[in-house]
Amino acid sequence: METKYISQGGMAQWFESIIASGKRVYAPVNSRGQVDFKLVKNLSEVADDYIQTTQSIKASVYPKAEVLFTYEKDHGKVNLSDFDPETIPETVLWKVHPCDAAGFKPLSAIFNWDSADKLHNAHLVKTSVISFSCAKADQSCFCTSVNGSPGNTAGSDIQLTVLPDGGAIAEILTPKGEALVALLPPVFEAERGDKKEQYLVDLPARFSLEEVNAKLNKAFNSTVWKEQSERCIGCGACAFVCPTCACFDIQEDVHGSKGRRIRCWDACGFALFTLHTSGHNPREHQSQRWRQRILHKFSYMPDRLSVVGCTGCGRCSRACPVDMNILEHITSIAKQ
Amino acid sequence: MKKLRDRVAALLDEGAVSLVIGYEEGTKRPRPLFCRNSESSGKLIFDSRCFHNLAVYVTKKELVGKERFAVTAPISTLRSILQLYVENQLSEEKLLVLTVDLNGELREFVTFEEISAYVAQFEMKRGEREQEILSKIEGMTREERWKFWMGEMSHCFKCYACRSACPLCYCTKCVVEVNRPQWINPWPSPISNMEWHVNRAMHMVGRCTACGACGDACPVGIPIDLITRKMMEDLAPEFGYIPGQPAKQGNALSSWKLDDREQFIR
Amino acid sequence: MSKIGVFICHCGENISATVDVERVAREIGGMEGVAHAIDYKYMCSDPGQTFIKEAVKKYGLDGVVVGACSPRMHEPTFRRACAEAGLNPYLCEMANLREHCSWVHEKSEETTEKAIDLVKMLVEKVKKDKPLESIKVPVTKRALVIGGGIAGIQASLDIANTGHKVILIERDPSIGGHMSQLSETFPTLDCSQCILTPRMVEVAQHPNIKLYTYAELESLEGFIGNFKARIRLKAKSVNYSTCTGCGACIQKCPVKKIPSEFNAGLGTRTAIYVPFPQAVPNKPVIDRVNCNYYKRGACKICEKTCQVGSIEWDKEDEIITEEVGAVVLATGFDVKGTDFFPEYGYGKYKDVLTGLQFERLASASGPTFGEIRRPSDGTIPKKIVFIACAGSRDPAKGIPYCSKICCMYTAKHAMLYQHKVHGGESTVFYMDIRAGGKNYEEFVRRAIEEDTVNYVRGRVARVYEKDGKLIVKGVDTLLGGQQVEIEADMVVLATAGVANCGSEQLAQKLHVSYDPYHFFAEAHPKLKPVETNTAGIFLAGACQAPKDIPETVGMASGAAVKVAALFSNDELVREPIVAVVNRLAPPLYSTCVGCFMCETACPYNAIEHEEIKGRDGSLIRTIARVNEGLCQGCGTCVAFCRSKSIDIQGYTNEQVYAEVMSLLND
Amino acid sequence: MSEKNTYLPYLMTIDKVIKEAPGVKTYRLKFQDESEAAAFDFQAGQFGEYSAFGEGESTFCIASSPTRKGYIECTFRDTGRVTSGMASLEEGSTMGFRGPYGNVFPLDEWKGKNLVFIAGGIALPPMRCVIWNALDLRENFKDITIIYGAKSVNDLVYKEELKEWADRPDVRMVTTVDPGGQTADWTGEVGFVPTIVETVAPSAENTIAIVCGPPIMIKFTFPVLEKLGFTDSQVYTTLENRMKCGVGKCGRCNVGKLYICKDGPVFSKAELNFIPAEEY
Amino acid sequence: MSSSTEFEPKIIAFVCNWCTYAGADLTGTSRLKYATNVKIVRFPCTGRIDFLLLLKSFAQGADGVIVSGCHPNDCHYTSGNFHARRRWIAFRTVLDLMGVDIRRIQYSWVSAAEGSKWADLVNNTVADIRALGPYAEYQKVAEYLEKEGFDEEA
Repeated sequence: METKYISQGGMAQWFESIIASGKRVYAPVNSRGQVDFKLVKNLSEVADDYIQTTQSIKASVYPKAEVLFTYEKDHGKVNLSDFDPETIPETVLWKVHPCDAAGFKPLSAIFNWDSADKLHNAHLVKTSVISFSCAKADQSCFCTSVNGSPGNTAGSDIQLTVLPDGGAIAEILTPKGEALVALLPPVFEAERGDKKEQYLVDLPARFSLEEVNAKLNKAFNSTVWKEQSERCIGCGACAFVCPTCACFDIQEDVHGSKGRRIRCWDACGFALFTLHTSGHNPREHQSQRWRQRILHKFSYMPDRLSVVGCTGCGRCSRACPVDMNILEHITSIAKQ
Repeated sequence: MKKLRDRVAALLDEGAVSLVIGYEEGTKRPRPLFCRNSESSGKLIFDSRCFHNLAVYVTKKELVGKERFAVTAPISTLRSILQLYVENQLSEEKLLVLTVDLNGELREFVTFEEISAYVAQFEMKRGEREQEILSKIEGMTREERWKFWMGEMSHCFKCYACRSACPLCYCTKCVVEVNRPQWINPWPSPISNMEWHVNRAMHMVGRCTACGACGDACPVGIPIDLITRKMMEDLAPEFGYIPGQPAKQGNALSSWKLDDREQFIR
Repeated sequence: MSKIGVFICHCGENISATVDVERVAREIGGMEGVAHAIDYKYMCSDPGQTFIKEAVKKYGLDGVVVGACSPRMHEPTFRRACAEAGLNPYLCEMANLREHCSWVHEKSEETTEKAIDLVKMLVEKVKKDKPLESIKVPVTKRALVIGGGIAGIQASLDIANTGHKVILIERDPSIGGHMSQLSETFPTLDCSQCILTPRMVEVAQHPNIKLYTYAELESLEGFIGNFKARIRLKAKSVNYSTCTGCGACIQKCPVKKIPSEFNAGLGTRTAIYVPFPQAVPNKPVIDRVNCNYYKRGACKICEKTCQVGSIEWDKEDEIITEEVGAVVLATGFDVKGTDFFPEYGYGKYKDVLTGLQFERLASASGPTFGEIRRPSDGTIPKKIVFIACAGSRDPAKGIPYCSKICCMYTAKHAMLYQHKVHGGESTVFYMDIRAGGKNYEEFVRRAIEEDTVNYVRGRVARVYEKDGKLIVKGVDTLLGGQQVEIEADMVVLATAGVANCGSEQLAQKLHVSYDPYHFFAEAHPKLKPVETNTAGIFLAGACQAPKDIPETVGMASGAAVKVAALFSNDELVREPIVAVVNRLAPPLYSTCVGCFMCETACPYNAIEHEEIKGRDGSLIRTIARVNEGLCQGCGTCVAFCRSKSIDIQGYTNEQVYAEVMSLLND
Repeated sequence: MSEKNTYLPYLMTIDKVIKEAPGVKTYRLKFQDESEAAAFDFQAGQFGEYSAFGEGESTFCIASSPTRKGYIECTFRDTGRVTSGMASLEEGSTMGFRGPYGNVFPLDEWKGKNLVFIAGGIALPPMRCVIWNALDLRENFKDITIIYGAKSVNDLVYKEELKEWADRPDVRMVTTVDPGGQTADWTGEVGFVPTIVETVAPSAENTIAIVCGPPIMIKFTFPVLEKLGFTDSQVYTTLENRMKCGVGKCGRCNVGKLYICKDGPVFSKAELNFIPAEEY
Repeated sequence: MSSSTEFEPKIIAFVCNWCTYAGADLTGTSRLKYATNVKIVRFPCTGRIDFLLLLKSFAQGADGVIVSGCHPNDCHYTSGNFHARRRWIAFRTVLDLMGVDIRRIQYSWVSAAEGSKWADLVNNTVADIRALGPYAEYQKVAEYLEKEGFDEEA
């Protein structure tokens, strides 16, 4: 790991050289009143004044819908064509928040539990993350409560901390980061001794993970789930904006004799998610589904995958149509 | 507000109802509140910021249980409740409806007719946002509309917040979950997203009360409520119904007139 | 379904001339799931059918597609062949290669390719076919006939004579209807009562007919073969089992000035009365509205008169329930009164009559014993004017239709007048003379030529009274619109025939549809004139539209045959093309959410409410259920159901979806 | 990192179709690729994801015994889109298979013990695998008792094999149908499975009981076994939950912390005590 | 895009059994010729025709669609066509709002006696759709799957 300084102008040149390298660059863009990651060509397209993109960067390594393989039926025989990792282009994610970059770890933990997930891993290999540390936060942010911080470098290949002069501290964290630097090495100047912490938003932790985990270990039969979930309407907004939610469905897309098997996003909050063909539904009620969501992230994942399933990005709270505020709910569980 | 809180507290204390669905202050704006005892009635609020259509909860059996319950209903919720009555989803014995009228007076309704009469005083008008976007769309050529909506549809990731927020989407198995045949592909793609929204709009003909809950719920900001609203605006005069004031039986698509328009039929 | 046999027919050269049938069979033979595909010169011939039957057995086929002519032609043929070979007939489908392909396209590559597509489409459909069983509904072999006019009488007798029980209900105290009011009938001028009365008596005496007069239908539930009719027997206040019909009470009744309905208001009757001398049953009822006792609590003269003590003052309406398998509606029609015509004096002028009133004047049993006399002063009119199309064919009056019988009876009236009043002058104002029917035109010509009735083509603008005369002002359009003015002694309006009062309510009780004029609607204007769209309910006579006696009788017999045909089997076998609401194991029960919007859309009232109850009897949910007896299989509910909880057998969502997809893929 | 795509199925040929009961069929599937066949191995209790190409995947246990090499079998009921698509296939058609997934019945641990198999309805297939496995290694076990019940005679699956087991001198076979489900020539028992278990009363001494069936049957059979003296660690069952991936990722099948696809589907009753019953 | 003279549109006709299907039979019996582009799918009644089927047709590559049934008051089931007519009015409204090219859906009443009307309807519709060209605008989007994960710029 190496720390450098990059000036505002240098940053612009470097950005251009990344574009020129032929890699696809996705960055937050403000359009239709929302900021979200979009394919960009110019730095000027990148949004400035916002707290958080509506959606996380999850889709870059776990697309909303992705072809697992294709097949063709031919008089009772079937020919398969496997997913080809080579079809995935080199991608750079620009201006990622640390809480988003941190989401790659839990996501990969899920996908690679025991058996490796070829598709997810192929995306990971081709994706480089240039994160920007956070100088701002809002009331939904709580990364510091879930092992993160506004300057957390986990998951990032390079992290930039923007300085008052428009330049930035550049932490080059991984070989992929180094490769990006190598596109235009001269703009990376020697570091000037800027203190990164000074430029980060101050976000005190709101609860202790250990405390939450301990409480949750005994909370399966608690009434809290019913109380908290009463107003939940059972949509998938929280899951779909979440950087770590990985529940998926496998579906078939058929056109005559040709077909493809598709993996697409699903959500544990949907009423029919666990419905058996027999009509029995182990998670019949919204309270059970809410419990699953919370326990999965804050209890099962830490226990089984050694990683918390939440990065504190606060997106679910912002996206929820009925103000199911995860910070409020977790805090109240911790305090119980 | 005090009158409302007192009345709710009394209703719960007397055991007249076992639950009152209302609003409390939320982290960003008022949010739904479920009062099961008189203490929690102190959190109740009721003002113009109370936007959620609480009628979405009244069909959830696990929530409302078997006993009588009450809901504090702004006008949009009242309209949806009427429609739910028409669709045999509510019984007058089970539901008490509370609202605060324009003079700040607490009103209580038990019957369909009472609500219907009250609702009739209110006109359904486009708000500023609706006016702005709809007039933009109305000014577009067909090709531009296609481009506009495909752009919007490409953002939809099928979280179905629109469906979940809509009081009239109470089916236990939605058509998108039907897989024999798989009418609408379950993964998000611009066409299947559009198919879903067209389907929803068709299912809402004569039923939608333009409460805007679907559009408000959409996390990616697609103005989906305007699809059903525009349909309602265009079709209500043609089919001869007053939006939000349903007839007690049937709806616009379950009935017809001998002289319905047919110039488009060759 | 995946051992499908495909049989391509050449239809001689009808198909093979433009379609390469061998190629069709070859290509289809390579389709997934097709076990056997051949082509043959005539699939519908015996050898052709044998090919199918043998293949079903040899290959263990679980689906058959015949690419031949239109399924509207030979679907039953091939389904029967499959059934004979042991394959459920509903697993056989036809691809229409003749009417929809070979006959409408030139010989070409495209034509053959289209043929292949059409067969493929049906192969994909067959894959989703499910074996279906015909629907069997038990039949209660007893008919209810509503209305005791000539239509109801004829229908009842015809049904009864096939050996089935009939329940005939009549609103009035006697059967007979309008026909009993008529004097003579066109075009033969035979006496109406003379030909009707024997029929009425036959009804009363027929062992298979149970007659309820003074009775009305209260409600009808159920469906074809299985109706439950609740009938209100209005209190007659007279015990018919003891009453001898001596008529003494009628003689003594002090209330004598009640306008007689039978005489269309031209005569009077008493409060206890028999409507007319030949009434069946010929026993009186008390008209409680006009009876002194019921009005004021005192009188009871009839009771004192009655030798057998048959008067029952406290008798109440009785409701009885009858189970029937079919219903014939024969409630007839009514005519507009003279008060409907402001231009003809609002009914104020006593000598402006309706045609029906004129019938009573001309009738030997009428108030004037058959002499044509003015109601106002009893004189014999020297000049009489008949106005045809009074109300009919007049959209401004809300009656745009032709009442059909008026041209003929007006000619008859004029003729009768000329026969009865020697030297009398009669004029008929008409729009067109509609005399279609056996001997009808001749009859009208006779009136004009032999009986010198003056026919004036034109409308009458006004009738007003002046010095005891009725001034009729009209135009003669054949004389270029020349004004015509006649000083008449009597004016007879051929007022429009309209639906009987209460027909709308009755239609709603029976769930049959009615037209904008409240006449009951037939199921199909051409091919199902006596059926209604509610299976098991049939129409006879003028309740469907105005019609004359022979037509009414013919229709009544037609309805009777429909009933008899229905009763000829113990069970009703129907094509299983009906809608079905899905059922799932608990706790789901069904995906139906019970919004019952389908109920409001169904043209046949086939959607019922089914209550799902828990073990403790508590109501869990109410969901829709389709009554297979009522469902006709249109599928409107299927397309209407938001959650896709209803499907229609034979055209299921999976089937039609597979068909459409097969046409578009690759 | 392995280059294998977890979701890519083996291509299998339907080698044999057996119609078991109305709507229930058993398919014998053979690998189309010899090398895949050679490399493939599984143990009793494991399951897989079966593809009907054009319809999707469905989860079933492997119903054949691992001792019978060269093929796998699955038994399924035509209930949904995938199973209906499967049902429409014929001998010679191609299917897909991913697996084996999940844990196994600890047959090695059961050596020298008596085995009691208790199954109901369509839940015999998971049992059939372990029954044949035990019978093929008959010398490893002492007494073997099989109690199998279905709603009606018509609903009994593996009718030929039931006969075969009944005819074996080294197996105690009890078949039963629910009251009202018997036919005129039915010679087996009539009664619900738990009742029959109570009547048959297998000794708990040195015995393992394996119970598979609908939840209601399991619910009533467990107390009977307890009464007969079976401890929780002597009783095994298999659980089913809805699955998509089969490999612990899709998020559906977990019961509390445990994933049926990875920690199951085989659970001892002792293990079940630690997971919330409401989630399966 | 191929030139319009070469373009052979794919058109599906959704027709009711009692009027239009029979009418098309009459076209055949009368040996009237029409274009091969249209393929008929039979329904019991226009009331049965699901709007989703029309929409799915376009997604699967249809360039045009014909929907035809009994004339008003002629419906075998009395009112199925009236229900259908309302549904089409609503459907056209939403499709037009979405910018779908509603000229590609041709509604018609063809009775069992109108064999020549059916031939004309098919030929005219084929000509109309041919003039409009392939519905590439729709089909292009229909083929799109969220492969890249993020929204591409339009």
